[in-house]
Amino acid sequence: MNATIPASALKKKDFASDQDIRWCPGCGDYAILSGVQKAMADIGAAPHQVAVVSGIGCSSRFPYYMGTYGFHSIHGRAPAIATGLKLANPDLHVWVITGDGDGLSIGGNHMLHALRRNVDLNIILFNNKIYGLTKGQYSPTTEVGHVTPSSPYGSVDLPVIPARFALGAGAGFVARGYDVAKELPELFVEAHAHQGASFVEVLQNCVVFNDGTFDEVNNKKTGSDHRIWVKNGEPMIFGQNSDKGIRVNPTSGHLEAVELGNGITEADLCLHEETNVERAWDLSHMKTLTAFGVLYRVEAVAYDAAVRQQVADIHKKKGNLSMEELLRQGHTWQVD
Amino acid sequence: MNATIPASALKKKDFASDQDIRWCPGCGDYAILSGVQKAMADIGAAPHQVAVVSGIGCSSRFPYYMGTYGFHSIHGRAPAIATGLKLANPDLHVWVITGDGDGLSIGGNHMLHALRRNVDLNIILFNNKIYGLTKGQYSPTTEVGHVTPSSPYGSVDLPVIPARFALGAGAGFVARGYDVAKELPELFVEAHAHQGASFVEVLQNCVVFNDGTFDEVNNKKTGSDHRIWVKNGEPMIFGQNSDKGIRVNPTSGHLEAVELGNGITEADLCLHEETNVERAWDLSHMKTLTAFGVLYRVEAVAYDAAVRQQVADIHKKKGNLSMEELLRQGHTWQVD
Amino acid sequence: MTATNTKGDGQSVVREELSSVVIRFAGDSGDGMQLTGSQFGATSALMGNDLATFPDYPAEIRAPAGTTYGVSGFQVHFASKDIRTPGDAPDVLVAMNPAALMVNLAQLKPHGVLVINTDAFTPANLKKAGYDHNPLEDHSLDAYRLLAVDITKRTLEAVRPHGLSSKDAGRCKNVWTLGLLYWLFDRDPMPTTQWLETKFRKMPDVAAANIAALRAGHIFAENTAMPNGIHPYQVPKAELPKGLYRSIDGNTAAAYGIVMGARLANLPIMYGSYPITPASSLLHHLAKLKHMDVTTFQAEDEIAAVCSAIGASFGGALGVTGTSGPGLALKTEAVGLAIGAELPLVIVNVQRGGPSTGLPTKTEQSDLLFAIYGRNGDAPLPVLAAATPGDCFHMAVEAVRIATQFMTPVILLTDGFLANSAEPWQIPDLDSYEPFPVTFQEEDTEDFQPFKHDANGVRRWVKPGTPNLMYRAGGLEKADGPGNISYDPDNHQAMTKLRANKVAGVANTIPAASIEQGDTTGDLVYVGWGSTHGAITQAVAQLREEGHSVSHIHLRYLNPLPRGLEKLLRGFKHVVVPEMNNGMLDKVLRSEFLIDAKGIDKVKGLPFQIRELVEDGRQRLGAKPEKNSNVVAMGAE
Amino acid sequence: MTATNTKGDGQSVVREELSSVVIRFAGDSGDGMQLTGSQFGATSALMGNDLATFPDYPAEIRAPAGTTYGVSGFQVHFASKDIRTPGDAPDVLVAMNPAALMVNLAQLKPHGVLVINTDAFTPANLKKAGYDHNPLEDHSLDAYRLLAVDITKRTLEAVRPHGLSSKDAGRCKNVWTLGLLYWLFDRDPMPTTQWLETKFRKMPDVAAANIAALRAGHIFAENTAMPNGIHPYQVPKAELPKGLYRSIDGNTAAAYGIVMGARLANLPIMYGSYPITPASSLLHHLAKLKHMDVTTFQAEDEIAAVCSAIGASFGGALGVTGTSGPGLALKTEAVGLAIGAELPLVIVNVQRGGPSTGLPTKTEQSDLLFAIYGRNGDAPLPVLAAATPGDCFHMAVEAVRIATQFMTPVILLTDGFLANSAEPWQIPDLDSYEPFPVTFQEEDTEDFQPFKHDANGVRRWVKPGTPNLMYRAGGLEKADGPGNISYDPDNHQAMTKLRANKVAGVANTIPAASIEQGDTTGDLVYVGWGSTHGAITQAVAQLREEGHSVSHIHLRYLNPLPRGLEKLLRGFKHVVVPEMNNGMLDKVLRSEFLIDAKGIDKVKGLPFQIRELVEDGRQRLGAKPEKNSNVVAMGAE
Ligand SMILES: Cc1ncc(C[n+]2csc(CCOP(=O)(O)OP(=O)(O)O)c2C)c(N)n1
Ligand SMILES: Cc1ncc(C[n+]2csc(CCOP(=O)(O)OP(=O)(O)O)c2C)c(N)n1
Ligand code: SF4
Ligand code: SF4
Ligand SMILES: [Mg+2]
Ligand SMILES: [Mg+2]
Repeated sequence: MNATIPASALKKKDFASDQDIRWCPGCGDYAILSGVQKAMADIGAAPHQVAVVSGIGCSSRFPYYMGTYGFHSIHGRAPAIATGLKLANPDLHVWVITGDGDGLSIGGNHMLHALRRNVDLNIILFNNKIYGLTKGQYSPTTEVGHVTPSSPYGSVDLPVIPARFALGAGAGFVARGYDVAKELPELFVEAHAHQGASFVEVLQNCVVFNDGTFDEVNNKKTGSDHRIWVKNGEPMIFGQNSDKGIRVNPTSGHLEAVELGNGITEADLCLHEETNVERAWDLSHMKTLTAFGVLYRVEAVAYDAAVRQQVADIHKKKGNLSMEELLRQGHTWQVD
Repeated sequence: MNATIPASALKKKDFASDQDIRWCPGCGDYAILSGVQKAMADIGAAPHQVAVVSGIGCSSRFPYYMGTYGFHSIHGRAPAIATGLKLANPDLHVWVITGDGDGLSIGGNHMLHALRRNVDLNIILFNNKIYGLTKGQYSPTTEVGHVTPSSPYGSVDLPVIPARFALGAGAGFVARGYDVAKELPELFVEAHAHQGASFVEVLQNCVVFNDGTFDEVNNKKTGSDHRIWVKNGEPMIFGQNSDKGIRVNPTSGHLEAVELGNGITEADLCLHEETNVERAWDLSHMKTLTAFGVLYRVEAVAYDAAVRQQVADIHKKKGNLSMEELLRQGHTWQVD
Repeated sequence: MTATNTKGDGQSVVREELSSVVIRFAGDSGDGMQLTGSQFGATSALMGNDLATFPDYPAEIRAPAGTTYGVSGFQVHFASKDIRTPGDAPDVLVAMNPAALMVNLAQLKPHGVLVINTDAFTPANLKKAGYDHNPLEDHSLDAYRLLAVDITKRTLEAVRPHGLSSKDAGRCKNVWTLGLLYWLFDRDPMPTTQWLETKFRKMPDVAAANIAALRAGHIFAENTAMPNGIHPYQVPKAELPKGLYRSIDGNTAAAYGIVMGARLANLPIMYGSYPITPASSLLHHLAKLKHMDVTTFQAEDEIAAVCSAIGASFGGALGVTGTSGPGLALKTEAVGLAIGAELPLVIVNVQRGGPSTGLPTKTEQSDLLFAIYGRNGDAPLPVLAAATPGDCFHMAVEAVRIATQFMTPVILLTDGFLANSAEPWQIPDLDSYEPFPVTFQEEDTEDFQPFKHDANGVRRWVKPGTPNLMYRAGGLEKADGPGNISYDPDNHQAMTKLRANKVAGVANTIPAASIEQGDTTGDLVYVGWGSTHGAITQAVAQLREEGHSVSHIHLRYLNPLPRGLEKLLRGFKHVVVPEMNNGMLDKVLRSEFLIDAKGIDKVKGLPFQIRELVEDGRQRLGAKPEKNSNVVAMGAE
Repeated sequence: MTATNTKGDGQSVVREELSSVVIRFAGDSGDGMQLTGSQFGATSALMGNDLATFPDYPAEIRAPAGTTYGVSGFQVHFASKDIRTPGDAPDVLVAMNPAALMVNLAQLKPHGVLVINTDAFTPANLKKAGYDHNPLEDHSLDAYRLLAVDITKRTLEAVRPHGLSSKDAGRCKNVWTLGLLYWLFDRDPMPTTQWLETKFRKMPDVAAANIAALRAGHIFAENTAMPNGIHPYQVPKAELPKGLYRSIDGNTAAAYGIVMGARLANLPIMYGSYPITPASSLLHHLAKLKHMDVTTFQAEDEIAAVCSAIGASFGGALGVTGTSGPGLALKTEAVGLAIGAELPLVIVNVQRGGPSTGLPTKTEQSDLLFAIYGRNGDAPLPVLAAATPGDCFHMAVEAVRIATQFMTPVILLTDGFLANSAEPWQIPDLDSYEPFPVTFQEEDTEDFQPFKHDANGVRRWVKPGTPNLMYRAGGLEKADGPGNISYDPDNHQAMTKLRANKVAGVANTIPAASIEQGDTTGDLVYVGWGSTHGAITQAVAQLREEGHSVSHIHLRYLNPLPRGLEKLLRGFKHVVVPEMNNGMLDKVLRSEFLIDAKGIDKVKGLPFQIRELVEDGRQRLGAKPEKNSNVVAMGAE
């Protein structure tokens, strides 16, 4: 547990509902659920102060398993529903759970606008690169060539990179994790701490329809050669033997993964600057490597806070207006 | 006219329809219409080989004024309609005309997916930072604080940067122009030449509801101090007196605008590399300066071409299948 | 009747007294006709006339000058008697250019007054409007009382001292014309003068120029000998019920009604909407009321708009959304979610011409069946409709009441005509409204069940944030009571019936069906809903005066229908439904009651005219249509 | 009747001959029941039986093992006689675990055969299923003929040589069970063996293990003395009309019908869709047919899906989209555009339980009124419905014909039951279909008008790319003829009527209303549509056998209704509409004909049972329900 997180009397199980979990045995969703519950206990907000809003998909069944308030809504619309919820009930901690289909296919537009408006939502996108609930069609994050029921000869659609999409949308907090990573709860705690929209992509294994897609990065043995967990201000080193790192390519000025040795030393590596949007852009999609952790974080006023501030200002300036006054505004005349 | 464009017997007026134009006098849309018509004449495809698809908005009335095939569809859906059209009728040159509301508010999702799939469409987004046709409400590109009928106390929504959105979506061609720029037709010609989705944002003045928003960059006198037209491989110099330029900030590694002199010489400026997506990211949103021209261009197979290729491959591999054969596939049995 | 007052030169003016006048202002989209018409209307309301207005403008912001499709019109009907419609045909037509004349002349009453800006009758403009000859010169207007004035020139002269650009100066010609008509109809120019001062507060030159133009038009009329047949008129105050009045249009009334409803329910409002003609001004009005517990959210599209409202309702606020046809189409799926999750939601649908984008600025009633049946699955909800601009206030309160008391989405139908037209409205006694405060469930009972239903099939509303009542809502079928996902066949049937019965039960809380005008039995009943109210009322009155046995029922609740309707309908030989669509309510009545209801379908983007219904009535009831009824022009001796 | 064949040990087996058997396979979502059931069905079809199947599974991919809500079922009805439904109640229940028994036992016929995997009856599983006692031990199953086998153990033994993981080995138990039932009902294991070989082509171990399991189950049955009351059965071939047959489900048939329609229209297909249960397999089937002029586009959502199809139709291809309720909701706005732009478009809507997300894997007919009325504005379109899985082929052809010949969107309604259930289908004589090739306008006539309408109100289709015919389409109202934007009131009325009349005119091209079974007049007529066909047919047959005057009308065209329907309906004292919704077609008939049609509304996510309708008929017609009808279990002596 991160030292900055307040100790809390709440336990993981306080955030579990009484409903049986209906995911397939072995699904990556279980680990994420557990991570969220742990994070919530660490955050220390009581279950009744939390609402979890989702769309439709295997991942979106999430709210049923949480002992908090929850809304399992319709396909793709969770960010819009959550925005209304947050505006109406600003003290709630609002989480959005979505999938690569729910959040980036049908729901891409609401995602874009929740992010650019910077609504104070904690958005977790379960990316299994497949439509689970409808039995395995390719999704907008599926790699080209993937054979699925709807692409019997291989998909020809170029995939979207969720983190890049989020950056392009102007998101102020962009992070990435994977289902079984021990760092996951901490990532959620960070997302929660951020004022405004937090976008966390979690790579998630669908054992039934897309088993092993993320094996390269989360394989117990070799995974650490293909992933890096970045931390603000710390040097970007990775690899089973901490023998690899990220530096600025001296010619292009952009980030690249390198092996230490052959004249490249730790001093050549760069420190992760999480407030640097251009760096985050580079990090979000590297050739041989997947970056995890908080890729980008910048402070800005949350949309809902700005809305409330405006209401407060107008109240202050104009006072309350009664219904009678409202109806009598402007020209009126008396008929006797 | 760019020397690489074939001379053509077609004239601008061959691309005009017989319909009266119904935009407000002085609207920036007129100049863009003229630019498109000129570009089409330069491109040299006959009017019947061209289709223009739009959504709803002042800008989306565009197809009525073109002597080509046209479809003035419904709000936000032009990229989806155009995708179907291109798949069904691949020889057509398909243009999409949209506005900041049509293309980025209600239509953001279709825009995202047309771009990431890389459908061979030439998309022109008229950005007047306002909803014109519905009489002046703020749009997703409107600056914070703008007072409009729907934001009587000033808008609190953070705007989206269209070019960054397009890059985040994975677009392979991202360009920017403004309504009265003489370079506009050339930009459209380039967009057309690009295989796959081309995204061209055109800053457009709405004289009625948002007059002068782009004055800083397109002001006849001082505009050139605030805008740069970039060209691949050429140094990034700008300013009334060509006394300013863009260089790589030696510390951050990212682009910044500088004044020449004080030890900074032309040699310090960088050349525009249009295939460099990270550079394009930087260029797309600079602090004191707006970049115009082709910000980013990279070749990739167009979606529709990939679809056709797959069909051809399957045809080749499996031959034609007759209806009779289809119905008799698998187990059948005879009842006598 | 006549009356007198004083002319500018001290001579007394003899004014002919009229009981009602219809003026249509018509000109280019850029000519400011909407402003001119609404000022005339507002002034007439303030002067105590009964009033109805009808703006009719193209979908373009400013279509090219001089074209017929760029013509913008605004009709004002003001009277000393009770009127309900903007008038079938204008007594006075103001045509600011040839196109305006071309489009509108046919509707002017025979011998009507025609005010024309001769400066605009240039060869170019005549050609654009499709005239081969100048109608001012070829005697084609001889049948009318023509007041041809070089308005542009006189305006430019009048505003010259204020140093406006010639473009801006020319723009004042509408106000000059208004001044002329103010004198002609004895209107007080003061309110408009004040209004101009406020509007152009930040541009004092423009304000001064406009006020000068207004005065100049007024003075011109005062000092000019009017052509034959035109003389000053006067329309005395109407005898309206006592009380405090204001002028109101339907969207303002609906916006204020929502606020009123929320106050009665003791809830804050979250209005999520996406701009669309003719509903946008609901958003504009509510956005100004941030100091009245109103949050507005301009969403990225209609789906997000309705979803944000649903999210707000889930959160314990009153979620409201407003739109028009194409937007309602997009909200369809989400409305089903609100039904399934049993959450309150108010949807105001300001109908416009369809299908598809259709006629965005024109009025229609063609979303009725869509509102009632337009969702996947068995997904019933209450549908209400307002009958007049002012009635939008009351029906919006009703929509809020039903939504919150029955935990259901409610669709309130208005239309472009109601939305844009104004009428004098007696400000209601707010104390006469019974409050219906929402009490959220707060007690942590041991057997707490979020989807437990009371005798009316209504569940309790729980506000997230309440300790110990954490629950999950959703769109999958829920077990009656606990609300967990249930695929149980019997439960689904029970829940389907429960949802249907809940909506049907709304009928117990609304007024029983009643006759609006006429006897409770007879030969013919016109059954209307929505904005046809005025035309039907007036037509029925006229038919009854002619001795016909005709009555009027006006439905404000379309689903469920009010109790007792069938019995009432069976009291009439003919049941006829005039609608601005291709036949919708008649379908509902036929199916519901097996009564042979017939439709009168007008799908022209325009409201009914009184005479259309009067003629229909006469035909059905066998009387010969009276000749030349309704065609005696104002002041025609 | 009995028949003989040879047992494994050379002894001859006496098989009891049955005319029809209903088997329900039930187990965990992960137990492969859908596969088992459909193999049994396919084999029975191949062996010449008449067949109907009914898969019934939860919305979760693999709900937690052992829970009641995770139970997946598949019912197979196979017979030597004409059957039309998957059977009211199973004669044989295969329960792979306690939860499957718990959920399904109540439906098993008295004295029915119960095949149970005893290995799954562990204390943990019993508890999960809600059993206090083990029903295998407490005599609660004594009323049934129990065949309790340790299936898991025997499967593991059988597949051991093939070296599978124990998880994979365990998965073969469904195939073992299939082997057992194959012997019991005299099914040929060969087709399944071949099918396994193909399916697991790339995993030869798995293929071999499954085949071993199938054999082992078969051998077990052959060599084991069956418990009292169970003996081998035989169901002879059915007397089907001569011809070549295959087994087909509704989605396959609809997909193929679309392809057939497109061939008759001489058009390529662009199928734009977004996956949704139970419509997704339309996309899967069509995606495989890239070599048949089919392009498929998996869109980002349903709006993009329908829009891509509209774009394709604008481009001169046949635009088709398929979906289910929530998706249809999202397509609403765009369908209006296709109506306004007068473009062909085929929309297949595979109905499922609503409202909202509802019951995604269950069947329902509750989108009927939505399909007919669910669009903003006056936006009529033809609505068709398929009655059986095979009929989906024919009605899809019809949808294509009407869409292309009338330049209109068409909605074809099917449902989850049709989509998923299979029947033996006589491959139609394709030459019997009259081609209806589309001829695009190509001549450059001087007075070319893209929206000029022929006598049927149909415009010519112009394919972009054609020289000199450049035109603009759109959703704003168009001038009749040139198609330019028109705000003209009379034009709008004329266009509205034209659109309505065009759709009404479709009635002239469809078969007149007819009686499906029974006399043309009588006491009672059941009017059905869609997948209720089988149950109504069988119920009417039974009621008629009992001497009742009952007939059956089945509507395949819901809008417009077929000619002559009113006259037919008036020939019956009672008009009754059984529907899997809360009452929809009855509303349409009432409104259309003022006939007092009554509904039988079943909203349980399940098809009608024959006996439900038989009982309804008896009640309405006054006869006492026969005792114990339909409850004599298979082979019960
Ligand atoms: C409007 C609508 N369209 C389609 C569907 C069908 N549908 C349900 S979930 C889903 C995809 C889910 O994919 P994803 O979000 O990646 O979730 P996963 O199941 O992979 O966790 C689809 C297409 C639906 N329920 N509603
Ligand atoms: C479904 C739907 N929602 C809303 C509208 C109303 N509407 C028409 S145009 C428009 C905004 C247009 O803005 P933009 O795309 O920026 O075009 P502009 O008029 O500024 O060129 C809106 C909201 C509509 N026609 N359809
Ligand atoms: S289908 Fe895939 S994503 Fe869905 S529950 Fe099963 S394993 Fe998880
Ligand atoms: S409203 Fe603005 S964008 Fe629209 S036509 Fe007028 S000036 Fe152009
Ligand atoms: Mg997924
Ligand atoms: Mg705009």
